[in-house]
Amino acid sequence: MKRMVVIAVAAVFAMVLGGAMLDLPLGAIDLRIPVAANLGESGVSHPVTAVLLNYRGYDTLLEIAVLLLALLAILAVLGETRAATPRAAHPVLQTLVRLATPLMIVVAVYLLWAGAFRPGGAFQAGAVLAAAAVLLHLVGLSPGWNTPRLKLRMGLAAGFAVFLAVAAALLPQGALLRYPPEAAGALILLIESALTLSLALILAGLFLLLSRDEEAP
Amino acid sequence: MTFAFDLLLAVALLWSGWRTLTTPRLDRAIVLFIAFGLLMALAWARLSAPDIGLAEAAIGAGLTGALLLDAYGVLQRRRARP
Amino acid sequence: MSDPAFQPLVWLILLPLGWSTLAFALGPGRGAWTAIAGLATQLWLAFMLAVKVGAGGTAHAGPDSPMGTAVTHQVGGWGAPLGIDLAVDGLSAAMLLLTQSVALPLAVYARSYFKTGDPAGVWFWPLMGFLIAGLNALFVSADLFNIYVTLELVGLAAVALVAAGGGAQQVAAALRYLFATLVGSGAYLLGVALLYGTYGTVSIATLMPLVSADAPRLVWIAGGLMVAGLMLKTALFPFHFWLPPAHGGAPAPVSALLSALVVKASFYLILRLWLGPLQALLPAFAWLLAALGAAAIFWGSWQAIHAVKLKRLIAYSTVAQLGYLFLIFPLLTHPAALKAGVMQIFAHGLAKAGMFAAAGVMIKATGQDTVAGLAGTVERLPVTLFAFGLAGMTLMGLPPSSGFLAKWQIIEAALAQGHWIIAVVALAGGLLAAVYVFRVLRQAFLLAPEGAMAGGVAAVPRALEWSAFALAAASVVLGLRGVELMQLLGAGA
Amino acid sequence: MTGGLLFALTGVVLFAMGVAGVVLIGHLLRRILAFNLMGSGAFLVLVGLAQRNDVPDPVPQAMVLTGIVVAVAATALALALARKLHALTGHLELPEDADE
Repeated sequence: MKRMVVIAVAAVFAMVLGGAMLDLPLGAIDLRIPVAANLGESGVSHPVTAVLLNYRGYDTLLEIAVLLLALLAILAVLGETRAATPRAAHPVLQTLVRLATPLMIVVAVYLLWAGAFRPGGAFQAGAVLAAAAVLLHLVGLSPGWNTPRLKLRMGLAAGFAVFLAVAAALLPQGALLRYPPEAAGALILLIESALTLSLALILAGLFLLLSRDEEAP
Repeated sequence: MTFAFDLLLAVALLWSGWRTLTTPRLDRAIVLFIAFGLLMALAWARLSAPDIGLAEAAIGAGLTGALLLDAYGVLQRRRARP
Repeated sequence: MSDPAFQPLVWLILLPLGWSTLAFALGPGRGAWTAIAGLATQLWLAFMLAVKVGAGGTAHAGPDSPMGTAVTHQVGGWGAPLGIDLAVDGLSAAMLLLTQSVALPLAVYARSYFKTGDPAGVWFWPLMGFLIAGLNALFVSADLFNIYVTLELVGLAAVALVAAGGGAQQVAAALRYLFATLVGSGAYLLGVALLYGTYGTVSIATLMPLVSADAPRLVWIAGGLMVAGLMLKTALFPFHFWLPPAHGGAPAPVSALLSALVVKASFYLILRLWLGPLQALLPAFAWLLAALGAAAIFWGSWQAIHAVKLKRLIAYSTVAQLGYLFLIFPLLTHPAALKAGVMQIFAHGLAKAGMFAAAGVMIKATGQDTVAGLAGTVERLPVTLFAFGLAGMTLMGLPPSSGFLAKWQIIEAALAQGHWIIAVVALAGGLLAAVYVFRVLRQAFLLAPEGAMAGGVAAVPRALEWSAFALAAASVVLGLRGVELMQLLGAGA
Repeated sequence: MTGGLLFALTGVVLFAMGVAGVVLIGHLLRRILAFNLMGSGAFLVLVGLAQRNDVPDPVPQAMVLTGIVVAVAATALALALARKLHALTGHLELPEDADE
């Protein structure tokens, strides 16, 4: 009964909403114009990166906070558990991963650098590095995580801390995250490099922390 | 022609999403979800959003899929040794 | 004051983000003093900001928006709609002030509450920092998508605080809460997506004239989705199912933070949309919201009167007290209605934080979370019982408390417009609150049954008792100083 | 009809499916899948509707990138809670809530 009602409501909702979309005139404001017009001062030439790290960089700052918070939340929820001891995979597989890792690092660096003028950037680069770390763990070449020690915690927080510090340091320019146009490119690259490292650690950490409760008492 | 491809992609998205929720076996549901994520990446490419496509493939399908498969694996192992 | 680096509204976001990151880096169980120092500075900043807004603002960077903004800040220097604007008017300044005033005593309380080694306290400080940062960022944001990110920051931090170090019950409550809050922010996000699709902007100030000029059917759906999602996050009846287990099951300082502040954030946002971009649309739903609010008052009070556990009772009382907030919607044309709403947010925020803190003391002392177990506590914990009584006074709406001021203004606004039914609901809610508050107090004044207190009442740190007392007393004293708060609300509007 | 509008409509259906799934499905891992479908639906609407004239708009694209990261953060937390619940109770469904 409940099932039918919920499905019927969802179907009606989708139809009404879909119907309302069909004859929608174009919006009054077109942000593509100011995005393109200010690209020269944004420090990057790829519009999505300009939005992500300059025009709406404040969203991204808070988003990194959400990601760091998620890692912290997992630590708080799972509590003290022992790290899973990885089973060593077949030697051929291990060799493959050993070979793939430097390749993935090169790809990550390329993605980070490319983000300034074409698709790519810190998130994609961080995700590739995280994937490398997870692979190393899965074939038994690196251990899982316990509660992170000081050095690791600093690495996890570094990207966010650098971003926050740059945001605050630019306040005397008149506003939070107001890059001076001539330094914008360099500052964005600095933030993105720190973010790549931390994002890789956090994304890998989400996996490595979750996979450890296997051995929990 | 391209619209026909988009239509096919949209149908595939809806179908894989629907099957993800309704398929009786959990492991199949997760695999279908990962397939859904890859189709999403394709949809982003069709929407001229390669940045999202990359992120969706790496994070949406890749990391989320890995987390789900790992959780599924743990459940199986816990069930195997009660 | 003209130094561009000294901008209280910006530092109210940067500071908690900074100290929570520091607390995380310091490691498990550390960071209490960082947090207390940070929160004390934030309270001062919020006060400075309120003074500035009350004085009419300095119109820094950017023109006054139709939102009646007193102090604004254009992040990145771009300005809306390309960039993100922050804006503080009387309403936001009041919410910021409340957030810091509740958080500081609770931090002092939590420092004593979580003894070293308590698994629930291991990552409490950074989690609390992100929660407060999210709240502050939400209250100052003038950009609907940015608000979505802040909502998620608040929601995930709140869920983690409920589950941290808990058993199966807490984890289950946290999961229920997580799905509710995620569906709520999902609906909000879809609404934002529709608004962006329709108008091409998510800036509140830019949207206002556009929506008033022309609102196609899609915008009505967007408004409905956003408000429905936020109602779910505010736990308005009948969406309250997730609140009692989460607020009732969490450690006392967490319950206090969640009940006093977190549910108010989504209510604030409904109010913000109502007074702002969705002005033309939402009045159509005013009576629906008020009816749900009335239902929440009766249902929540009824459940509180019959609750077995003490913290459950207080959590159901939150469901009821949130109902009052929704009574104001049909009355908003009268200036007293908004004031009543904000006074109720303050009254309930301070009183409920005090009440949960007092309950935490009683639970620590008696070793059990039941109303029945309170017998005889009055002799051992007079300060705490007094705090509980003061907080109860505010919830009942007795003079001279701030709760009285809130209810009085609701009734005034209701009678001025001939909506006597709302006045009746407000009065009845006060009587029902009296029933559950006196149920607790009566039990505490009973003699302890022979043998039941064999272990005696455990000693409780003074800091716990007095920080609970400070919060509860503030909720009463605010009733005497309500005029200043009301003046602030008029500012910038 | 344009491709943008088509994907926006697909997004609406996915969102409705996802919400219905979260409401109806008791199994926690499946509920997490449903939540992800809901999120993907909202993202498709955000970009698709804004690009209903098939001209790329970088602003909603950047918003969706933010949204995807937030969604994975929420998913990871949900999985952590679900695994913890399973370790504590042996079940992957939420127990009835009771005040005792």
